[in-house]
Order: sequence, then C-alpha cells, then structure tokens
Amino acid sequence: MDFDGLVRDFPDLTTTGLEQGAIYALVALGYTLVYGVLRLINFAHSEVFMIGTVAALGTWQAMGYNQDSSVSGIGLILLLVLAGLAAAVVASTLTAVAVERVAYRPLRRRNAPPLAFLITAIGASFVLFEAVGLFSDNIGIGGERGPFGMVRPFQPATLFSIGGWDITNTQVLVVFSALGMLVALDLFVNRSRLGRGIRAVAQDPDTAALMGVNKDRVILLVFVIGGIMAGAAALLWNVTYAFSRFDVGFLIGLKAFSAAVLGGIGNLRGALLGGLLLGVVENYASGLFGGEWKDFTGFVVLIVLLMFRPTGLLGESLGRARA
Amino acid sequence: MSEAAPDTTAPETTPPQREALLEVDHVTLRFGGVVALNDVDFTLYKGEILGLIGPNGAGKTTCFNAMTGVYAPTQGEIRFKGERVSGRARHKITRMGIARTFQNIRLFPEMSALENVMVGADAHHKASVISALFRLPRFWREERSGRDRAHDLLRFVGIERPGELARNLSYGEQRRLEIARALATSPTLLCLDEPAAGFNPAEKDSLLKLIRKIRDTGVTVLLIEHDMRLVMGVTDRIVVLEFGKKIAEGLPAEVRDNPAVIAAYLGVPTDAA
Amino acid sequence: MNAHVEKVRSRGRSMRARWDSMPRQVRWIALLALVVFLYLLPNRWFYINLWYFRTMESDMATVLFETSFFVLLAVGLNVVVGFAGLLDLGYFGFFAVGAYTVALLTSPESRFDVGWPWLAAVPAAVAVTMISGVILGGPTLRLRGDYLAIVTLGFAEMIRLYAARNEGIANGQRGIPEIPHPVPSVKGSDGQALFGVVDARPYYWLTLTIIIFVILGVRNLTRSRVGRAWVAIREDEDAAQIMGVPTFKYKLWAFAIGAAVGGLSGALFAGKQSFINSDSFQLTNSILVLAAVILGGAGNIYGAVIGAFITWYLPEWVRGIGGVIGLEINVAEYRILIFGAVLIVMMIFRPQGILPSRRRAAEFADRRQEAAPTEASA
Amino acid sequence: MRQKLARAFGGIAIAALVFGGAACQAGEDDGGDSGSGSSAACGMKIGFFGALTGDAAGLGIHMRNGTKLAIDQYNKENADCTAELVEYDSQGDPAKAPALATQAVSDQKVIAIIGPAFSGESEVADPIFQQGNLPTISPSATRPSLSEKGWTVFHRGVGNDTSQGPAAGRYIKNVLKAEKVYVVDDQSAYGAGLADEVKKVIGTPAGEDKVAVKQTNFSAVVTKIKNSGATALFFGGYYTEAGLLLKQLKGAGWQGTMIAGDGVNDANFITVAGQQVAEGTILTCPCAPATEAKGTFVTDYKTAFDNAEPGTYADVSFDITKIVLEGLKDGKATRADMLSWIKAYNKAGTATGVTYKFESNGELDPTQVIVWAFKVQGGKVVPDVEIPKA
Amino acid sequence: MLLEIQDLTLLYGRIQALHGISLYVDEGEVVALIGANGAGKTTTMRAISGLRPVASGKIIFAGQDVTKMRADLRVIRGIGQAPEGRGVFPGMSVQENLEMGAYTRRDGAGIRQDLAMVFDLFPRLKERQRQAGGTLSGGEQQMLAVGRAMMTRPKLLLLDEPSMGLAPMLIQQIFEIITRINEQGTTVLLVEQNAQQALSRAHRGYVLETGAIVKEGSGQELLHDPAVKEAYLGVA
Repeated sequence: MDFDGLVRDFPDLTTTGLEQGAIYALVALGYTLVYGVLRLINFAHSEVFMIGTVAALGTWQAMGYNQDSSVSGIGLILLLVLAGLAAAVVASTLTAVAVERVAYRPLRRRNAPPLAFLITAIGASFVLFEAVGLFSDNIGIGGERGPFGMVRPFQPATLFSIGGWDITNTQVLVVFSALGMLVALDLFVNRSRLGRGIRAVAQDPDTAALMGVNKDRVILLVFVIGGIMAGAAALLWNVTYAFSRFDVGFLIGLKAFSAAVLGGIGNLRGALLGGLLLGVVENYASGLFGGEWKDFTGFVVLIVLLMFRPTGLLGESLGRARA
Repeated sequence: MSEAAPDTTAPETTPPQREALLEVDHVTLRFGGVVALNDVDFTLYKGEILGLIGPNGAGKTTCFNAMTGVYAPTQGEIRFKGERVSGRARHKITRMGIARTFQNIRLFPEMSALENVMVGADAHHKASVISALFRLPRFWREERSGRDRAHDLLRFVGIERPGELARNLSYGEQRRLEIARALATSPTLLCLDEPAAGFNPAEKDSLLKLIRKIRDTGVTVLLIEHDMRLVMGVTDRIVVLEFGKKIAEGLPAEVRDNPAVIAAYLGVPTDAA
Repeated sequence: MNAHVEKVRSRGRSMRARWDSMPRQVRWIALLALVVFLYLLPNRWFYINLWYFRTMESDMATVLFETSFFVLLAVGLNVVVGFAGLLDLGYFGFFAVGAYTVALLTSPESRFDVGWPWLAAVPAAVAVTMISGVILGGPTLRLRGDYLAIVTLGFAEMIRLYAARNEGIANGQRGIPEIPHPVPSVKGSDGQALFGVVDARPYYWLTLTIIIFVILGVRNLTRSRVGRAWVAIREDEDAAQIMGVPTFKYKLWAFAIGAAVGGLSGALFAGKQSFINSDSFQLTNSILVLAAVILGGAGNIYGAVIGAFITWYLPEWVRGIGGVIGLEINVAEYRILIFGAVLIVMMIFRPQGILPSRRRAAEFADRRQEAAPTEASA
Repeated sequence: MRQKLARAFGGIAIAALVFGGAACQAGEDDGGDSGSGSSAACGMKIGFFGALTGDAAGLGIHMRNGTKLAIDQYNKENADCTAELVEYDSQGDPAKAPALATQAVSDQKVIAIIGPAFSGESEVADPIFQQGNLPTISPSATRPSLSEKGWTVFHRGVGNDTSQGPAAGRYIKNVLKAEKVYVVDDQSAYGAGLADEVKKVIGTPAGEDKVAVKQTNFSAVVTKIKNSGATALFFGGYYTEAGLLLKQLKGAGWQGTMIAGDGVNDANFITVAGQQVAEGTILTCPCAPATEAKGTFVTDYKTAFDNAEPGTYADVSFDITKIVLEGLKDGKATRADMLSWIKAYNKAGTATGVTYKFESNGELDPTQVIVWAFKVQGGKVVPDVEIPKA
Repeated sequence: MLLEIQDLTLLYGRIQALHGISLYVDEGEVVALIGANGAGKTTTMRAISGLRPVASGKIIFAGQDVTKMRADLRVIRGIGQAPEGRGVFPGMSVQENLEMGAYTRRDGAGIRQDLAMVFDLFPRLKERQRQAGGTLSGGEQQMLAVGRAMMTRPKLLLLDEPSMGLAPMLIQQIFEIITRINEQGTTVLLVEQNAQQALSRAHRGYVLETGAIVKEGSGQELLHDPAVKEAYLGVA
C-alpha cells in the first residue's frame, strides 16, 4: 500500500475521480429513472450511451475532422461541441426509444413478468453492440470491431490551480455540465407537470392512470430523458477521452448501474452522489493499492455499503425521498 | 339463516378455568407520526373464540400483525403462553403455536392445494436437506404423515380437489384453504382475518360451523370479522377497537348494546338500536 | 400477431396435456429412449445420420461436452432463480471458484503445488464453492431482488478481477496449465487413458451422467419440504415465514446448492480443459446462464436443460450453417447478433419460457389476461 | 457498407429460415483424399485459429486478414489449384478452443493452422493439434513456456517475450538513457511478460502500476506517473489502452516518452492516441524495418480490406501463411510433409523482413530474431534503429 | 344515462369475480353500491375506471362504449375516481397531489378555482398544503383522495369507500360533502360498507353479493328492506 503516494496525489486523484464520476452519474440517471418508473434494470442502457459516443464521432468526421485535426477559435469549438452534442443526444434518444418499443413495450402489453424484461434487455444489448462492432468498418470511423480515435473539439489544459490542485477545462466542463443537467432534471421532475406525471407513475401507477396520466407516454418520456442524459454523457466522454469502440458501453454501464444502486436506485440525487463517490473511490483505491484494484474496490464498496444500507445511500424511489 | 343465537352458545362455551393464552399488554404501535394502536390491552383465554371488531381502518389488522410478530410494539408487549412474542423470528412464532390467515388471500398460488397445506405441516417437520436429497427414512415418514394430515385437513375444511393449483380454486375454497394451511401448523391459537369477506350467507353459515368445529378440536380462535351476524353467532367474547383504541370488551350481547360501540361501528345511533 | 401467439401457446399446452395424459410406462420408456439417444449422440456414426442437427464447423463431441457443462450450470442456477426466486447475475463466479480450486489443488504449476489427483480435488472444489456460496449469501440474502442481482454480479466480477491479476494465486491471463485429466489410470480400448486430449466423448458421458444424478437430486429436493419451502418463498416470502418456513435458512440452502452445482461444473471443465485462465470467466457467461434458465422456463428443470442447450448449442451450430445452405456470407460472424434477436423474439412470444413449469404456465396465462385495457379509443 | 449490410440482412433472413425449421440440401465434405496428380497440392485447407468475434476480435481480425490476403493472392496466381481458408473463431476464449481444434484435426484436408493467436488458447488447443500431428504457426502467441511443452507441431513466427522485452529494456537504458522510468502493464500474459523482462534490464523503475484490458479511464495512473517525475514510460500491453493512456498522460501535461512493444505497433495506436500525442513514441518490434516488399503488403492490404490499415501481426500472419502456401506449391499434401517443410524452412518474409527459420522446439531461430525500434513521426511509424543483441 | 354497465363479467385468474353485472347511473344521481367485503364492489369500480380488463360485457359512458379504453383516456372523458385505500401519492405534497388531479387540464384559471373549492370543502387540507401525502392521517388522506378526484372535474365521480377509517363525525362530514358535490352537478357512484349512510344519501342503490347484483331500488327502499337491514346494517 502506498500511503505516501495517495497523499501526494490526493488533489489530482480527487479532481479526475470527480470528472469520471460525473459521467457515471449521467449514465446512472438513465438506469435510475427507468428503474424508478418501471422497476426494471434497463440492461441495454449501456449501449444507448455507446451509440451516443459513436454518433458524435461520426458527425465530427462527416464535418471533415479527424483525430489529428487541430481546432482553433472559440466559435468553431462551440460549433463542434454543439453538433456533437446534438448528434449524440439524438442518436442515444432514438436508441433508447427503439429499445423501449421493441424490447419492452410488447412485453408490457402482455403483462410479462420482470425476468422476461431482463432477458429482452440483454438481447437488445447484444444486438446493439454486435451491430456496431460488425459494421463499424462500414461507418467509416474505425476498423471492424476496432477502436475509433476521435477528434477533440479542444485539448485539455489547466484552467487554474488552487494550491496544488490543477483544474483542467474538461474537468470543469464535465463536472458542471453534469451538475447542471442534474439540477435541471431535478427541477423538471419535481416542479413540472410532466415531471409530476413521472413521479405519480413511479409511486402508484394505477392511481396515476386515474388522474389521467398516460403510462405509456410517461414511460416513453422516461426513456427519452434517459437517452438525453446518456447522449450528454457520451459527448462529455468524447471530450474527455476522445475514444470509442463497440464495447465501450459495457464497463461504463456496469459502473453507472453500480453508482445508481450505491446512491439508492430510483433516486435522482442518489445517482449523482453514487456516481461521484464511485469515481473518487476508484481513484483513491488505484492510488493506494495499485491500478489492478480499481474495479475490485468499486465492487467491494458497493457490496459493503448495501449490507449496511440495503437501499443505498439516499434510499430508493423517485420522489419518495422528498418532502 | 335462522335467528342467530349468541346467547345460547356463549355461556356454555366460556371456558371455566380462564387460562390466559395470549396477553396483549398495553400495546402502543406508531408508524412515523401515525398512532396505529394506542394502549390496547386485552387477554385471550384458552379454548375461547374471541371476536375483534371495529370499523375498517380501526387497527384490527395491525393488532393482528403485532400478535403474529409482523410488527414490534412501540410500547407494551404481547405474551403468548407467558412468553414474549415480539423480537422472535416469525417462523418461530408460528412454531410456538400461533397461526393466521390473511384478509386479502395470500396463498401460494402456483402450488397445489395439497402442497399449500403441506407447507404448513412442514413447520413441525425435521427432515434435513440431506435426508430429502437422499430420501432417507425420516423423509418418507414425515412426507407420508404430512400428506395424510394435509388430506385430512382439506377434507376437514371441505376442499375436494387437493391436486388443483391454489390459484384455480374458487374464492370460497381459497379462503378455506388458507384456514387448512394455518391449521396444518398445529396451532394452539388460530387467528382469522376476515375469513368471511366476499361470502354469501350460505357460505357464511358453513364457515360459522367450521369455526366452531375448529374450536371443538381444542384450538383457540381469534376472529376479525365485519359481518356482525357471524361475529355475534360464533364468538364467546368480543373486543372492539376504534382508531387504535379499545373501546369495549365483553360478551356479544353486552357489546352489541354498548352505546359507544353502536356509535363507532354502526355509524348512526338512532337507526341502529 | 396475437392470433398466431395464441396458436403457438395452445399448441404448447396441448402437447403438455398429451404428455401428461400418457400412461406412466410410456412416459418412462420415452424418457429412457431420450437418455439412450443422449448417450449415443457424440458418436460420429450416430450423429452423422442426424441430418442438419450436428455442428459443421466445430467438433460435435466437444461441443456436446461444452454444452453439457453449461446445462449443468443451468440446472444449478435454476435452483436459485427458478425455485427460490433469487435473482443471481453472477452465477458463473461459482463456476470459476470450482475450476480454480481444482486447478490449484492438482496442477504442478500452481502456487500450492500439492498435486492432488483430479478425483480428490472435485469434492474439495464442491465444498469450497458451497462455502463461498454461504459466505456470499449470508450477509446479502436479506437484500431485495434487484439489489441481490447487483451484489451477485459484483461478486462474480470480483472473482474475475482477482483471477485476472498477474500476482494472484490464479496467475491471471497466464493461467494454470497442466491440470491433470480425470482418472488417468482408466484406459480406453486403445491403451491410452480414457480421458485424453482429443476425444471429448468420455468427458461428455461423465458430465451427462452427473447431470442425470444432479437432476434426480434436485427433483428429490423440489418434491420435499425443501422444494415446497423454496416455491413458497418465491411466491410470497412473508406468508411463507408466517407458515413457519425459516426463509433465510432455505434461501441460503438454495444458494449453497446452486453454488455447489456450479463448482462441480467448473471442476469438470478444468479436468477436460487441463488449462484455465482468466479469459474463460467473463461476465457475459453469467448473463448467458441466466438467459438460458429463463429462456427455457424458470422453475422447470427440463426447461433449464433445454434453455441451456439452445443457448450454448445454437451459436455453435449457427457457425456451420452458412456452408450448409451454400451462402457466401459467414453466418458465424453474426451469431451473437442472431442470438440477441432470438432472445428478444422468444421472450415476446413466450415470456414463460420454452418449457415452463406447470405452475408458471398457468400464471402466465392469467397474467396476460389481466393486462389492463390498452386501446387508445373506443 | 451496402455490401456488408446486404450480407447482414442475408444472414438474418437465413437465420429466420433456419429457425423456422426450413433447411436446404447440402453435401457432406468430410474426409476425402488429398489433392491429386500435379506437383502442387490442391484443394487443401489452411486454418486460421483466433478471435474473430467477441472482445478480442479487434486483434484477431487483422491476423485473419493477413492470412486471407496471402491465400487470396496465391489462389489468384494458381487459379487451377487453390487453397481454402477455414476460420476457427475461438473468441479468444480457451473454453471455446477444444471443439474447434478437434474439428480441425478431424478434417484431414486442413494441413496447417495459422494460430492459435493467444497464448491461453494455445495451451488448450495445441495438445489437440499435437495429437492430430497438425502443424501450427502462431503469429502472436509469445508466452515463452509454450515452446517447452514438447509439442513438435508448435511454431511461432515471432520472438517470445524474452527476446523483445530485454531489447526494449536495453533501448531505454542505452539509447534513451532515461533515468526515471515508469512501468505499466495491462495484466495480460503478453503485457505483463514484456514488462517483467524490461524491469529485469532497467532495474528498479521509478514506479509501476497495472491497468486492465478494456479500461478507458486512466486518471489515477496518469496522476501517479506525472507526479513520479518519470521521463519515460514503458507500457506492456496492446494499442487501445496504450493510446488512451498516452492521450490522457499528455493531456495532463506529461512531457516524457512512451516505449511499448509490438502489441502497440499498430496504425490504430495513432488513431486512438492522435497524431500529436503519438509523436515521438518508441515502438519495438521483433521485425525488420519496411522493405520494398513490405510496401506492397501495406497497399495490397488496404486495397483488399476497405482501406483499413494493417493491424498488429497482420504482416506476420501474411508471411507465415506464405510458408504454408509455398509448401503446398511444393506438393506437400500431408500434415507430416507440411510439418517437415516448415521445420526446414529458411527464408525471409516479404512483409516483415524477418527470416523464418525455426528451432526444433518451434521458436524462431534466436539469431534470426532481430528487434528494431520504431518511432512515431508525422503520423507514421518509421524505423529508428536496430537494437543490438545484448 | 351517464353510465350503463351491461352484463359485465370479470376474472381474477381463473376465478370469476363478477358474474354478469348490469347497472346504470343517470346524470345528477348519487348511486350507492353496497355489499360485504369481497363482494366485488371495488372490482366493479376498477372495471369502470379501466384498471381491470373485463372478460365480457359492456361499459357505456356518456353514450360511448369505453369497455376497452385506456384508463387515462376515461379520465379525460369525465370519469374521476377516489380509489379504495385512497391511493395518495406518498412522496407528493398535498398541493401536488391535488394538482395531479388536474393533470389532464390546461385551464389554469379553472384549476385555481377548483383548488380553492377543494380547500373550501376541506379546510384541513389547506392547513396541510405543504405536507407530504404519506404523512397525513387516514381521514386526511381520504379527504385528499376525494378532493383530488374532484380536481379532475369529473362528470361521474367514483368513490370507493370514502368513509373507511373515519371517525363518525368525519363520516357524517364526508357524506355531507358528497351531497354538496352532487348538488353542484356531479354525478356520484359510491361504494360503501357503511350502508346506512350511503343508502340514506343515495337516490338509488344496488346490493352486490359474491359478484352479482341481488337487489336494486331507491335508497329509501333498500334502507328499509328487512333482508338488507339484516345483512348490511348490522341489525340482528
């Protein structure tokens, strides 16, 4: 164990951990929303994220940029970021909606039991990542099953430093975007009419129907929101790591799902807390025990926490933790 | 149904020795800010049929749940055969001799009627996983006796199709199957939670007879019921709850004439007298 | 579409009814014939006549062996998921524990270097997995369904991550070689050890025999107070407890038994493979076993067997199908895609699984009928 | 793209057909005697054994493509006497290997195997090939112990971990003269093996850490490397993780040089890392620098495979496949003949420039194993220097 | 006729819960559906509001066959319900719960007006406006459920056991409110165990027994029917 190293690297480990955790959190929101409303682990959500990263990249390439292009000028950077964001959000949202339509809705119509949903979700996940893996050489952005190198709208650079803490521009962007989106989502769910509909279905679907809430529409909305968040996460991912591949969703999905459970699945603020916590803890573990213990420690923390708080840090359920 | 005759049945079935079986000792139960039970205090004597009545939402089922160990009282305690009930694992409470049915039927719907009852009978079986795996003599012995007992009980409550899945039984059969399943655990105290809900008068009649039959086998019965006729017809004593408080206790005739009960339970005093 | 679904469903039901109504002797003879068929299957002279059933691009006997250890896994997981209703997403972890236990105890290259014979290591492997099941289950079985899922998944990942470490006793990707084959003293007709390198048939026969015994054992359990307790827990845990079922104890038993079967499967795998490394224990495999159980029909032993057979055999079989129908394309490349699509379609048309238990079939029929109205307008 | 999509839809349609219970006729093609009359052996099969689907497919596909290119070129030149490529897609999973290996052994027309690609699956599959006396040449399985198992059929077209690793170490020590070297590996048998050999040469590193294959976020490692003050980093592993790690390192302001082995010597490394980031990275390879022949290999490869860059070991696969093809041309129609042909082979490959001459245990003759250091310059991998032996 | 039910049957699993029920509710009426626990009252209500599929028979609302219509669309057509067990959203404040009632409405002014009306009917709710639904007492939850159903501005208000768990004084109060709601022009179908109160306030009533209607008549007729008296009014 390397305590000295941990102490020495503590500031950097914290900031980069938060950066990673913010992306976990955005993806975790998708898991948590769907779980809150449908009591269902949407296993295909990892692929929703993955498709977002591919779409943003594809758009940039279509605009004539590749991993070696240098981008300058604030206007151009903004244009690239916005175009990538739009592409990622649209692609992720469409994927999420397609998954809902193809894999979940037919089962809901038949009143199928929860395990059947789990299996169609797994099936959808297989189909999506295999399709991207098989055809990525055709999209022109990578070899078959190969990695996609990415253009970066801007290079990471230290924005400012406080004491020994160097804060980079990507860290600021990622963490604040994630926080901003979460606040926006929180306001939407807690303040708006549609958000009330979501909470109503989550708390009591039958009574919600008696209030005139169209459950199908709420479910669709939930998948759309999850898709938007995953798309945003995909863009932030591209900006940070500038990389994608057909199987990139798997690990992020697993981490994000863990983060959602850690914070209390079904709880929006829990997803943020869980994501950030997981990101930071993983980094500290890497610093302390070495990189090979990074993922291992993540799971240990999850399991130990669940033993003491069986419903996660903030407790479960959409809106139920409120008021 | 002819005139119910509580007055004739009650005195002769009141046990002479009045040995306490279950004591609800000043029990208070709070959920968050809501007081579900407020200082409820009564005793159930061996061999009697005690009715627990009160309007919907008065706390009867909560009281019931506290007796069967689902909730632990916030204050006070519940003693069965002199031993504290709360704090024990629920299956141990069953093995102490308390069995119950549920207001909204909770059978194991995808098991056959026979299997449902056998689950109850298994409560007192000892065969281990190993003896079940290798079908050792003990397994056969218990399996056979459990099966026989289950068949007997099904016959006792009047279910003809032991092999049918519980979910496919008629509503009345399901209610009676719950009773058979509870009896299979060999209880000294049987708690029935609205066993007549959804029954027509003829079914209620046969239920009334069944409850008496159960009592005659030596089982003490606690009955939560709405149907006044049934309650008046079968119970030895009645405890009345309202808003988590005991408002009356006594012989059926006394309770029926109690103005507080009439006000609480029957709503409009002028019309109910 | 609905009409078609109904047709398929009713066909399934009538076949079951016909089977149930057959005389006992006929059913026994049919089962016996099936068993004989299964024993004959890996012989080339036999399967070569089976039209397109055989695998074209991988060795039939070996594929059958691989399918059989997977079937054994499914039978074990079915106890956990199908009977006790505990969602276990990390079942392959127990398989890994079993395989590694055998490897560590037998291989001269392992860091323990105790050099046990395979046969002696198998009971040890089963015991170790059983204990690991109890260790995992003890603190976590009180968690509710979905939380249990993530905890078990985490457990399997932890095992894999630990195994992937170079420095750990599992040797990471370098793996543990030279695991002895089962009973080297038993010779085949050619004077070579019966359990050799190329011929997978003896391994298949061994696994098949074990599967039959495990199925008999599981059947014994399900038709006893243990099985009744499991189903009761699955149906209504609170009610079961109130009927005197020590629910935690039986959940733990289900977990331990499932783990033991998983470990047994891992031990067989290690004995055939004679080399294991961390590459064989990917998380996807855990998910595949679960898919197999649910695809086949959770809660029915034979459903699990069929589901596992399809899940493992189908992709292997699809490898060779392009050549059979004379296509340019390489179907093998698309087999995971195809499998994913099959999962979705199967679950939509048969959410109860291919061969659901009698109980489950009834439940699903009722669930469908109880779906709330969905039409947009009158 | 259209072509591929059409193939896919075709595949789905066929699957539907198959699952629907319909099936078509097909002939048996097992057994049969090997080639006929003419001096060249015709109609034989060459197996490629490695991951073509699943997680590790990214590596396997390039090797398959190299093999396929060699066979296609051969078939074009010898249209009347062709050889067939058979793919054994192991998914890189040792568990999947035995069925495929046994199948290959049972098909007498399969005369040699290019592969198995990874050391893990080799451990499982090679004993089976040994029993079938089916010669194998692996383009990429570099675990040293594979040649110590007494498998006569085993060969590899690359030096093992003990040849490249020390060379890389010597380069760091003698050429770069780096004082503080950080060592990171990906815990794969290949990556950790290389890292261990490097550490033996350079002595105690400034620090070391491990990452996982498929990891994408390296922030913790980056922090450690940056704060350790190391000026050089040796990475044992494959190009994806190397590219990402370097990109994040440079992004965090690290100025040093990365050195990595042939697992990173791949055009995709520059794709992942980006040209700017990759600039100056040293990549070792147990191969000679670009010859003229290599020039055609790259263009041929790009023409054949939708303009894709040849990935790691594609060139090795191409060359070792040609060994087998030359044997066929020479009329080697049995496995035993082919085996002795391979054992006696001694010629330079056109794509790698390596002279293929095998020792009796199947290792590439150590005197033939030359290790070069390459450098990333202007978005290209260019030869730097040959690393002297010891 | 505002609501007409023709020969409705309904299954729970294999068990028939309703055996061909026919009833109707005229505009402006208060109709009471009485019967013992488990007789099928709540099931009938859930069928009318669309939460349970029916096996056969028809539900016609305002001249339109709504038998297969989705529940939320029935709300828009004008069927409001305060479900049994109240169905208060526990994580929402009283105000939010009431706003949920107006979910399908866009008339801001009308909503504010109705909100004021509900607070006027139930001053207690106004006091608890910001409190979470889950923390209310049983009686308050009942008021909230009724008030929330009012917020849908229903043509037909279905009330499932509005008196359940209420003190006698409150029962009195809630029935007075029901009468007031009715007088303001809302038709009411009421399921009650408190047959006494229900029948004395209802224009007409039906008696449900094991899934079938065994008696119907005006409220007063039923109130004085000896069999009804004996079975449901607790008069021995």
